[in-house]
This record gives sequence, C-alpha cells and structure tokens, in this order.
Amino acid sequence: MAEEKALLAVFSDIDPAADAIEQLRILGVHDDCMNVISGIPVTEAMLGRPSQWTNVPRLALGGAIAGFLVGLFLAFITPNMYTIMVGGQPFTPVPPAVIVLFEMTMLGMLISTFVGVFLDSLFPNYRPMHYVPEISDGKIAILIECPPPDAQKITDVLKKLGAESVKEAEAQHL
Amino acid sequence: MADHKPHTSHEEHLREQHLMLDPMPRGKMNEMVMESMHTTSWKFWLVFGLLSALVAYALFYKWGVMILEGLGVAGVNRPSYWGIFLVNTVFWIGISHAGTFISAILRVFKAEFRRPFTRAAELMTTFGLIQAGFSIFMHMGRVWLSYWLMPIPNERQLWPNFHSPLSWDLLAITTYLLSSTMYLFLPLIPDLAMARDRTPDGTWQKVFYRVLALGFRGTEGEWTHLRNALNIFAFAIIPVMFSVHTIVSWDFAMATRPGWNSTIFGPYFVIGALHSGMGAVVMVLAVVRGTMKNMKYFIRPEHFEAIGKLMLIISMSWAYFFFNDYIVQWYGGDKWTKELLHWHEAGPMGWMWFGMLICNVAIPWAILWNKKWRSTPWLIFIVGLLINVGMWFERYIIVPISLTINRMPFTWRLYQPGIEVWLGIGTLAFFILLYMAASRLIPLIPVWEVQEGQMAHSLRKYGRETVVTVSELE
Amino acid sequence: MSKQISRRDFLKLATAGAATTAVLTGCGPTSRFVDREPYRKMPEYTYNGISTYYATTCRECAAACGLVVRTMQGRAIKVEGNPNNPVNLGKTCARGQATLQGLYNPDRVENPVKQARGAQLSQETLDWNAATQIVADALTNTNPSEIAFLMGMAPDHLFDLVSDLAKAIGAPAPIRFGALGMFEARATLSKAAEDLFGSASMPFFDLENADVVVSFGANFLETWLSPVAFTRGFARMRRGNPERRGYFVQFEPRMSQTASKADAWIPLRPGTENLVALALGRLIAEAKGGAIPAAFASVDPVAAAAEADVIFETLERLAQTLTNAGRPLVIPGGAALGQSNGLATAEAVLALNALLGNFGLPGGVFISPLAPAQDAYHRPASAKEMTDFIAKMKSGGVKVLFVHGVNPLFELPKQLGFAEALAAVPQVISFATFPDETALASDYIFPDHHGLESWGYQRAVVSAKPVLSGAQPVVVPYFNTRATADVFLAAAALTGGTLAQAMPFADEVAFIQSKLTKLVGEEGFFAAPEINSFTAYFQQYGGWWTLDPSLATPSAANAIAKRFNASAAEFAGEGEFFFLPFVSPTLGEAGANKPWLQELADPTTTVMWNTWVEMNPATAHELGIENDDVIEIVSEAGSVEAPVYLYPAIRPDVIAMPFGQGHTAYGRFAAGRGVNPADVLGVHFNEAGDLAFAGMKVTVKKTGKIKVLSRLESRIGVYGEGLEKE
Amino acid sequence: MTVDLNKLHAVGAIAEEAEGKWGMVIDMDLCTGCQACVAACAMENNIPYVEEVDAGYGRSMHWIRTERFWEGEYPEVKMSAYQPMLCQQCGKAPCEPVCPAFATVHSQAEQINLQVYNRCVGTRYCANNCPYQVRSFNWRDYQDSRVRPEITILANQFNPDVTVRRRGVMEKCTFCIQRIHKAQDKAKSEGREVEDGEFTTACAQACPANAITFGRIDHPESLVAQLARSPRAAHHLEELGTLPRVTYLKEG
Repeated sequence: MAEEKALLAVFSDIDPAADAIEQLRILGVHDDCMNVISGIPVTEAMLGRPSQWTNVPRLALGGAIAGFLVGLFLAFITPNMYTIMVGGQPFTPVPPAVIVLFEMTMLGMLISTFVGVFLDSLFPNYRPMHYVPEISDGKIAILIECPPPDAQKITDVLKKLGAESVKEAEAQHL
Repeated sequence: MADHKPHTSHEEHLREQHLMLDPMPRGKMNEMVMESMHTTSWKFWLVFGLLSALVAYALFYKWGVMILEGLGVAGVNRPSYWGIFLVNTVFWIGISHAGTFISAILRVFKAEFRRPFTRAAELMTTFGLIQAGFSIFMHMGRVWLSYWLMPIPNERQLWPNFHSPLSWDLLAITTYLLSSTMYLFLPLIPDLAMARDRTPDGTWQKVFYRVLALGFRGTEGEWTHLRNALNIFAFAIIPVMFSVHTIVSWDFAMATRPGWNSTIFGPYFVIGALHSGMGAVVMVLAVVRGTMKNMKYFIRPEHFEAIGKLMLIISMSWAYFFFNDYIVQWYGGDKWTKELLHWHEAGPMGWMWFGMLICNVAIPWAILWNKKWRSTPWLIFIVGLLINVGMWFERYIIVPISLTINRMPFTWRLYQPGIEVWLGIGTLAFFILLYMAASRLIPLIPVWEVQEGQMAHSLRKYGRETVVTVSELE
Repeated sequence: MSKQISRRDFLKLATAGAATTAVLTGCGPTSRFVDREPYRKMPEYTYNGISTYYATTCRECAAACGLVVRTMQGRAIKVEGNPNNPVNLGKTCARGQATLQGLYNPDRVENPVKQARGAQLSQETLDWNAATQIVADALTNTNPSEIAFLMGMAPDHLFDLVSDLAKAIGAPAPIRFGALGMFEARATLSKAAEDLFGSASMPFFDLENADVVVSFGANFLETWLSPVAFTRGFARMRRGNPERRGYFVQFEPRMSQTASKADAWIPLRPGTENLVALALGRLIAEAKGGAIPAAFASVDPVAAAAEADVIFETLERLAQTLTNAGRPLVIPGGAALGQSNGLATAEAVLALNALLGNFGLPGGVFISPLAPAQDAYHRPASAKEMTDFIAKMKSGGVKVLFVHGVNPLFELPKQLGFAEALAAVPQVISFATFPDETALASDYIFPDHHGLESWGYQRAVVSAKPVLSGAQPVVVPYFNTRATADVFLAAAALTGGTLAQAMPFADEVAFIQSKLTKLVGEEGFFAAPEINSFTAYFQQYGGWWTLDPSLATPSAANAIAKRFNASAAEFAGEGEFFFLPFVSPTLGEAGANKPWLQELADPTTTVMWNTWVEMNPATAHELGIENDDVIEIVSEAGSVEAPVYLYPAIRPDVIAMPFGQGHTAYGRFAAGRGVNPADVLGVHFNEAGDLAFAGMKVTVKKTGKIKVLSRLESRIGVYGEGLEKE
Repeated sequence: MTVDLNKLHAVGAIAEEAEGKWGMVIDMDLCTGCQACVAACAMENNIPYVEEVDAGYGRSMHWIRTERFWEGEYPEVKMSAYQPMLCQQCGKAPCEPVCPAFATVHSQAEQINLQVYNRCVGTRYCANNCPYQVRSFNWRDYQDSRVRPEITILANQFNPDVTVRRRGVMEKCTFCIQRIHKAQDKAKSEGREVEDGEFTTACAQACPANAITFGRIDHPESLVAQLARSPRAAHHLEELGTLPRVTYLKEG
C-alpha cells in the first residue's frame, strides 16, 4: 500500500453514500478499492455494490460433514474397540446412533459456522485499522484506496455529494 | 413517553406504543444503552454482594461439603436416587429454552417485536445452561471423575457408552451450550464494537471491549459473514434446542419405570421448557425494565403483550400434552401406573400436583387472555413467576415423587430434600449474579438490531387508516 | 495323660483337615495361636492369597453350632458352618455370621483393669501377673462358702473347670444363667419332663420328621434352644418329603417370626395355652373313641375355646387334622410357659403328644441324650434360683463373686435387685470380653478372649446325637486378654497346696485334654487310639459326636394319666394390656454390640437399630396412638418408654416388646439405644421356678414424644400410608 | 403352530441360551426370614452398615433383603411368604445400557451382571432403572476409618477378595463372583469342570433352612436347574422381559 492512499469519507445517511459510490465508480475507482463501513448492516443492494463473497455456508457444510464423520466414529467404531454387552443390546445399535450422529453433525456445523465468521472476517484482528468511532453512532463511512494523485479530486467530489468529512484515513488502534 | 391526550392522533399513538415506530438517532440510542450499563446504584452492589456471598456459601461451600462427605448429606435415597438435582437440571435446561425460542424461532419467522430483548433471552440460555451443568455435576457421586463421560477413551480404548441416555444428554447439552454461547456472541460483536468506541482509553473496560470486539469495524464483508452465520444459526439451533429437551425427557422415558415410560415425554418436556422459559423471560424483562436506566424506552408494554400471547398459547399446549400423557397412562390400567397416578394426586404431596395445574394452566389462562392485563409488567411478572413455580413442581412430581413408586412396594419411600436445597438456591443466586454482572458489562439491548428494525418500519396510510408497514431489508 | 505334646505338634494336627475345603497348616512355632501379622511379615504356613480354615464352635448362644472360620494372614475373614457338626450341618444364623464383629469389636476390654465399679471402663490397667495374684488371693483369703461363680448358659469346658475348682476348694457349685434360658423357660420344660417322664432332662422334639406340627408359643425359628437346628428341621418338615408338605400351626398371642411361617396362626388369649392344649386333647380323645384319659377329663372344650378367645370350630378342625395326621407333633415353649400356669401348659402339651402316640416315634417326642463326657443334665438356673442367689448376696453371704459370660445387670428383671445385691458383695471380679453393665459394676475386669480366640469344648443341648463341639483359636488374641480358664489354673497354681494339686494343669488345653481322655476309643465320628491323636482330630473336625442318635423314649402312660387342673394363668398388675416380651430374633441376648446385627431388619417388623412396642392398629386408633408415638408402659415394677409399631398381627389386648436393646454400657453400638423390657418385668414365678415373664398386665400412656423407627420396609408400600383410598 | 419367543427376540435368545449361566433358586416356602443370608452376605462382601438414621431413610446397603407383606386384617391377617430379594442377574438387565460409563455390564463368561466399582461415577441411573430396586449406593464414606474410627478394628474382618467401596459408588449382589472364580481356578488347575455344589454363595451357604440353592442353571442335571423346573417356580416381574437368573419357588 505504499503507493496507494486511503481516504475515509463519512456520510450521515445511506442515500448520499450510495450516490458517492456511484460517482466514485464513474471516477474510475474500482469496486474492489472501496469498502463501506457501517454501524448497522446495510445490504449491498441498497448501496448498489456487488455481492460480497462469503465462505460461511460452505464452511458450515464442511463442518457438518466432519461432525457427521465424528458421530459415525463415536457411534459405530468406538464400541468395537472394547466390546461390552449391555442389556442384551447390539454393540452398535442404530437408534441411539441416530442421536449421536445428529448431535455431532449439528455441533460440527455450528462450530464451523462460528469459526467461518472468524476466518472470513480475519477475526480477531487487533492491528491498527482505518476507522472512525462515529460509525458506531450510525454514520456510514466509505473507505477508498486510490493512487495519491487522485486523492484531492475524490475528496472534492465526495464533499460535494454530502460527505460530512473526508480525510486521509489513519490506521489507528480501535 | 408522551402524556396521553385525548386528541393525540392515531399516528402518534402508534409511535408511542411501538418501539419500532419510535426511532431515535443511533448515537442517542448508544448513549442510552451505555448509560444503562454504567448507572449503578448502591442497591445494585448490595444485592450483588449478598448474592456473591450466597453463591460462595450455598453453591461452592456446600458443594464442597457434599463432595467430601458424599451424597448422604443430600436427601436422595432408595428409591428416589435422583432428587432435586435432576429437578433443577431439567428446570434450568427448560429456562434456557426461552432464549433460543425468542432469538431463533422468532427470527426465522421475522417476529419484529423480538428485537429489543433477544439478547436478554439469549443470556438466559447460556446462564441457565451453566446452572443446569452445575446441577447435573452435583448429582454425580464421584464428580471428580466426570471427565469419564466425555468421548475420550481410557487406556484400554473403552469409550463412553452411547447406549445410555445420559451420554446422549452430555452430547446434546454440550452442543446446546456451545451453540447458544456462540449464538449469543455473534450478534454481540457489533455492540461490543460500539461499546469499545464509546469507552475512554486507559480503562480496563476498553481492554475488555477491545478484546471481545475482535477488531470489528462493520465493513461490508464483516456484516455479510455475520448475517450469513446468524441465519445458519437461527435455523440450525432450533432442532438442537428441541433435541436437548427431548433427550432430557428420554433420561426418564427410556427407563422401565411406571409413569416415566411414556412416548409423549419428548414434546411434553419441550413445551414445558418453553413454558417455564417464557415465564422466566417476562420476569427478567420486567426486572430489567424496572431497575435499569433507559429501559422503559426499549421494553414497552407491547413486548409483554406479545410474549403474553405466546405464553397463553404455550400454556394451552402444555395442558394438551399433559392431558395426553395423563389419559393414556390412566386408561392403560397398569397396576403400578395406577398407583403412581393415585400417589401424585392423593399422596402426601398431592398439593403439589394441584399446585402445578393451578400455576401452569388456571392462572395463565385466567390472566393472559386479557390484553390489558398481559401488558401490565408487574402482573405478567407474577404470572411468569407462578408458571416457573408450577413448572418446578412439575419436574419435582416427575422426579422424586414419581421415583417413590416403583414395582417393588417394599422400597417405596418419601424423599426429603437435604443439602440440595442450598445447592439449588446457590444455582439460582449464581444465575442472577451472572445476569447482574452481564448487565454491567455487555449491552443488554442489541442496538444494531433495534436500529435495523426501526429502519424497516414505517407508517403508511390506507384510506383513513394508518397502518404499520415492515419492509424486507435483509 | 502320658506325655504333653508340644503346642506346635498339637496345632499341626489340630488344624489338619478342618473342613472339606481346608488348607492344612499349623501356626508359628512359639505360639499356640495363629499370629495376626502384617502382610509383609507372614506367619509360618501362611501363604499370600490362600485362606486357612479352622473348625471351632459358635459362642453367640449356647446351642453349640460348629463353625469353620476362614482366616487369611492371621485375620478371621468369614464364618461358615461346620458341615460335619450334627447340630447345624454347615449352616449358621445371622448372629453366628456376625460373631466376627464381636471379635474385631472396637469396644472390647483390651487389658485387665481395676474397674472399681466406675461408670466408664477403667483406664487403670494391670498386668496379668497382678491379675492372677488377685484371683489367687480371692480364692485363698475367702471362706470357700462365700465364694460364688456366676457363669453363662453354655455347658462348656470352663464350666467343668470351675465346677472342679469349686469342688476342690469347697465352694458352692457355679451357677449358670442366661436371659435366653429365662425366655425359653428351660426349667419349666425340664421340670415337666421330670414330672411326666421321671427324669429332669430336655425333651427332644423331632420336628424334622413330623408332618403336622402344632406349637404353643415355641419360637423355635428365632432363639428357642437351638434355632439353626430347628430351622433345618422345619425346612425338612415342610419340604423334606416330596409326597406331602408339612403343616404347621402356631398358637401365640402375637405373630412371631416362627408364627409367620405357620399355615395357621391362632391368636389366643395369653395364659390359656393350657386350656387349649387340654381341649385339643379331649377333642382328639373323643374322636379316637374310647375312654377319655384322665389328663383331659376335666376340660370343657367349648368353654376353653371361649376363654382362649379362639373359635371352637378352629379347634375342632385342628383336632381332626391332628387325629388324622401320620406324624403329629405338639411343641410347648417360649411365652406359653412364661406364665403362672406355665408348668401345667408344658405338661398338658406333653400329655397331648402322649395321646397322639408319638413318643419315641419319628416326628415325635424323645428324651434328649446326654452329651459326651457328661454325667447328668445340668440345666441353667431358673429365675427362682437366681432370686435365692441374689438373696444370699444381699444378706452378705457372698464375699467374692466371679462373673463370666453373663450380664445379669442387663438380663435379669430390674425388680429382682441384682444391682443392690452386687453392691453388697465386697469383691466382684468379672471376666467379660466386652465392657457390659455387670463388668462395669465390678471391681476388676480380667477380660477373657473372644470365642474365636479361645480353646474349649461345648455340649450341645438339642441334638439327637450326643455332640461335644470343639473350639480352638482361629486367630491370635487381638488384645491383651487371657483365657479365664488359664487365669483360674494359674491362680490355683499360685495358691499352692490342695488346690494346686487338684488342678495340676499347665493351661486350659491340658485341662481340655484331660476331659477328652474319657472319649478315647469310643465309637464316634472319628476314633483315635490315644489322646494326642484324639485331641488333634477333635480340633480338626470341630468336635466329637456319635454316629447314631441315642434318643430315649419317654413313657406315655404317666403323661396321660395325670389329672390336670384346667385353669387359665393369673396375671400380675393392673392394666388393660397383656405384656409380652420376646427375645429379638436378630440380636438375641447379646448381639446389640455388633453393628451388622443392629443393621439387620427384624424379620417381622423390619425395624433396625432400636426397640419398638407392637400394638394392634385397631387398639392404637382407639387410644389415639400412631406409628412412632412414644408410649410409656407402666407395670407394677416400673415403666419404660418406647415408640409404637402398629403391628397388624397381634391381639388387641396384647402389647409386645423385643428384648435385646436398652443397654447402658456394652460399647458404642449398644449403649443408649432402645429400652430393656426387663426393666418393667415383675417378679412372679411359675411352678417350675421360671419367671412368669409373660404373666403381667400393664397400662399404656401416650407421652407426646415421637421417635421415628428405622424400618427396612416401606410404610407406603406395605401399609399403604399416604395412599389411602377414600 | 408354536412360536419360539426366544427366536423372535433374537438378542434375548442369546442371553437365554448362553453357556456359563449361573443361577439361583429360592424356596419361599422354606425361607423363615431369619436374616442369616443378609449377615453372611455383609460379612463376605464387606458391605457397610449405615446406622440408624440412614437405614431408616432407605439407604441401607443390604445386597439381599427379605420382603414380606400383609394380607387381610386382624384376626384374619396373614403374612405373605418372605421373599429374599437380591440382584436377579438379568440376562437382559435394564440397568446396564443406561450407564454412561460402562460401569455395569453383562459378563459373557459368567452370564451375570457385573458392577465395575472403579468405573462408576455415581449417576445412579442404573439404580433408578432396576425394576427390582436391589442396587445400593455408597451415600457416604462408610468404610473410611477417618470418618468412622471403629473401622480401623472392624476392617480386620474385611474379605481381601472383595473391594472396599468408597463414597459415590453403586454396588450390588455379584453372585459372590470371587467364589465363582476361586472355584473355577481350582477346577482349572486340576483339569476338570466345576462340580455342582462344589461351592456356593455366602447366602446359600449360611441359609439354615436351605432355601437358597446356587449353581449352573444351564446344566439340566444340576440341582438348581432341577429345582428351577419345579411347578412352583416363577420369576419376579417376568413380564418385563429381563430374563432373571433367580427363580422363586412359591408356597403351596
């Protein structure tokens, strides 16, 4: 990022922010160089942004499969490692196995979903980051990465579109 | 809130009633929530101190005594081998069901009234499960060996016995505890970030929030992952919740005992759990509303009204399942089951059986049908309390009272609680203590969810009528 | 005896082949006992993990059951019955099983002590030399006629030794007494035998081979005479013959454990057993036709039935059954004899047997044989004889009293005044193993070994074959105790002179051998040509007995010719209830200090660890008394308080109470637990001198206190408490 | 047409026809309720006494107890036969599958129901699920001399072949498995089968009325098998399908 410059434009509402994004795209800022930071979830569609890629559902499925396999191991493999007869039941009865399979599948799925959020969002991340605390008060911020020469131009455009402030983003400890 | 005026327009009236139509700037709302956490009177600390002392004595000291001396200091005996330990386990697991019900089922069905109190309910889930865990470990004769129940082998590759309902229980409760804790934490992250942003540097709270907020900023990606994850959780945790209480019921239903060996126990326990859970939610909400600053804005009579309706439905369902269980057992004519039913109703603890029906059915039905009554916080608090008493009675009837009657009349014997009363009080105190601590540390109101909801709500005129409209934002 | 064998050789022989599973070992070379050693230091002949079995005799009651005790590394582990001993044939009762908890009891007298009649066990220990000297001084410095020996009921080697000793110094013969003998009314039985058969012996009832058994109050499945032998006999009677099931009827005001096994329990008014027996006799005689024998002539069956509160038709049916029975047997005993008319009852029942013609026939009545090496039948003292002895003590006629194996302060009715009599004796020397009430009231306690640490022999009282059951130590004495026989022998040696010459035995083993010498060459379970082999086998097999029964047939003629006075018993005291004390089937007279006996549920009430009063529920409800209400029982002699057990099988006009608890001493498990019904017993005797312990009427008062009895049973499940259907 | 129920319940058939099955017959017509079996069992198996209060509260630890009931009211009152109740060593034991720790299991070799003390964590589920209510739980440290000083001396009597249990552990009748093994070891070392009547359990050994008979119930010629074929024979709570190994002979 040595040659790139980060700008943080703060808007008070969705509409000017959406306008600003459209304008920025016209100015040649690629969608990949923009990021919207908000205090409440604002969908991509509202801002006219491309859909975000997320791995969470895939990870969940993977976790479910892993959990199911663990369940299979517990229900069908472990009783054969040291066979013990109880109450005249088979060593690996199916109905109780269903319960084990279900619980382990769900556990695998939910843990991997949770872990998926961490992986996809690079959590936890305590390095300095571009941020202003007003965002959590309801402001919407657009973080733009652009070559330094374009910075002034973009700043002007954004101010004209109603940005409350546009400044060079400084990475700070949150 | 504004005063009632006869000429107040219908629109104003609606805004007054509904949180979702009564928006407030985000910054202001954040401030209110932060204030609610930080406004702490001496009364709070007095109660907190007393409860801490109670937990230290009733839970930890008494438990220590019981571990050292053996379960003889409790009231368990032959044939009531389980006693109040299992009553409390089932009770706390039941309490924990409300959180999931509110935040998962109501989320899936987009019941908007849920928004301000999902977190309060989810906290109950996690804290309730912690108490359930305590109760079930207390119950063990050799608790120091409880790790033998975990799915890890001994040196001869002998694993736990998955034929046993208790093994299923362990898996289910562990799954549920982990899932519900994760489900509590995920939507908490943005609010922790908010708290982080509003906490001055150099305080320990700042470090606390910084660490827990994980570096959340609210980027598009973060929100997307979070929303996806929350949707998966909301759907997946519902069957987990149902499985937990069903499996708890199977601890009883799988046994070859009169009264327990019933196929309806699964759904009967689940509905019972929701019954007590909802009762506990209104109690918590009423207390939070009454004692914490700014909460009258977030928690309004409309919420009690909505939960009251749910409670009424659940109470009716409980009565349905109860009757189902009862009539099948009664009609069956098995000698021992008949003795058991007779013992329930006419035995020395018969008052409890009738108390259960009054608390779980008669009182809820008598009060909750009336919209005004069910919107009254103190009244619905009492109803919630009685439902919890009634549901505790129900579990007491199922565990020690039913255990009295078995197929060997020579061994029938009454159960008299011993140290487990202290331990039960200890878990209750610990639950309240955890809740009080949480209320000082984490935002009880999911601010971003309330904001999201307020964004989606608007009023629209159809002819002369002004109606609430909700837009699909997600 | 030609030569003394060494201890080591003796024991090697003694333990060889003790039982079917025996491992043959001996003991250490220097000790006559098996050492109890730490496992790291093993006694000779003892191997890790291998048990050694020793045959001996059970001392928990006087029945002389043979035991085989399993020991391991010098510790007694388990009591099993000696399968060879004809008394119990390998079986044991609960009290025999728990004898180990007496051996390893935390409250034993661990050293000889100068007790000085303190309330607690004295800590002032003596050494055994000093103790022996004290005994020797007592023997020499006292006028022989003022020395008295009071001993337990068991007819054992110590009794023989003390008898010889008493004879040698010219002291009165030792007195044997035990509460069991009192409650069994042994004196009455032997007096009845004397009156009807001409010999004061114990009648023998061949329960095993009978097919219809009628018992008047004999609690032979519990504590009566030889309960293990009778239980085995009962089982053979019931199921021994595949062709028919034995039929059993019990007449008793309260359903005892024995009565609970009866096919018909007939509750009759206490004291009317005599009438019922005579009425039955008359009905049978009428059924048989011919002249009514003199014995039954005076009774009117209908009036007798009315007086006994028994339905006449029941008696008629029973008479019919007895008449038609192949091997009928009628047994008298227990509370039926502990009445003012007890002797008449016993004689009436024997006469009934004579009428039924079962004398000398299988399943009938015999005269017990004398035990081996016995000259004549010695019965324990009756209560009347004890009263005379107490009077002698009170009047200063006893200067030195030696007490062994009996606890009269606890066992005798308080009203007899044994405590005052004891106070009048200048020197009381107790040889108690446990710190019981009498031991604490003594000047010295020179503790004897526990039975499992002792040598000896004991005669069986109830046995078709004459049995001399042998005893040997199975373990080394745990505490600093010494065999009383050894103490007497050592003291006799100290005195020198004639006494030392009369008792020239180095120790009790030598004395025992001297008594066994008579049996050498006799035909029996084993035969040995000389005394050394004989004593060795004697210890191996746990005793000596003949191979064949030697029962004598009594003459029936006298029995039915005697004319009886058909009148009911008289009752002492004013009150609405007949008072019926009975010996606790699980505790017996001396089991209260063994925790596992306390923990055993009473067979009929399932009460544990306490004393109860049995009362008919209907009566109790009239008086407003519920379960666990503590009531005061007031008799002419005193009062006791105990919680009520509403017992469904007791006459409404009777209350019953078990004997065995109520100790004020006797160790931690016994002291302060329950009450002793002997405290309310008045002093009245029957014609045979036995205590009319069931001949009292008492009043009952509610105290308002509640003591919850520990029961094994469920009051909900068994009595439907809390489950009352409207 | 005859239907072999054992064949229909295939698993039960395995348990029912299994080799190595020990069994017991108790003649209720002979049992006099004298408690000798209870005392013998306690001495053989190091069973603790629990003292008055606990005993009265349903915590007594007898592995065998004699039950009796009443019929009718005075004077027509009758006591039922004494029924000694002990672990029935079910072929299909309800207590076994419910233990999460495999602490109570079916022994393939002896065909009895084992309790593995050192695996027991004390959930007490097995005791709840036992239809015969014959399991006893160590509510306290009854055998610890630090709790009960008298145990220091009483412990001399303890049978070294049987574990002393501490608090928090379930226990029950084992058919004196230490005696079974001892007899089997002896027979094996002598190259023969264990003979019928060569040894017996502590309760059967003590019983003065000979009401208890123990032996190989899968050997048709053994005494116990012959008695079990008696027309008086019945199993307790047979309708539950637990396949008990203890047969009761009724009165009459």
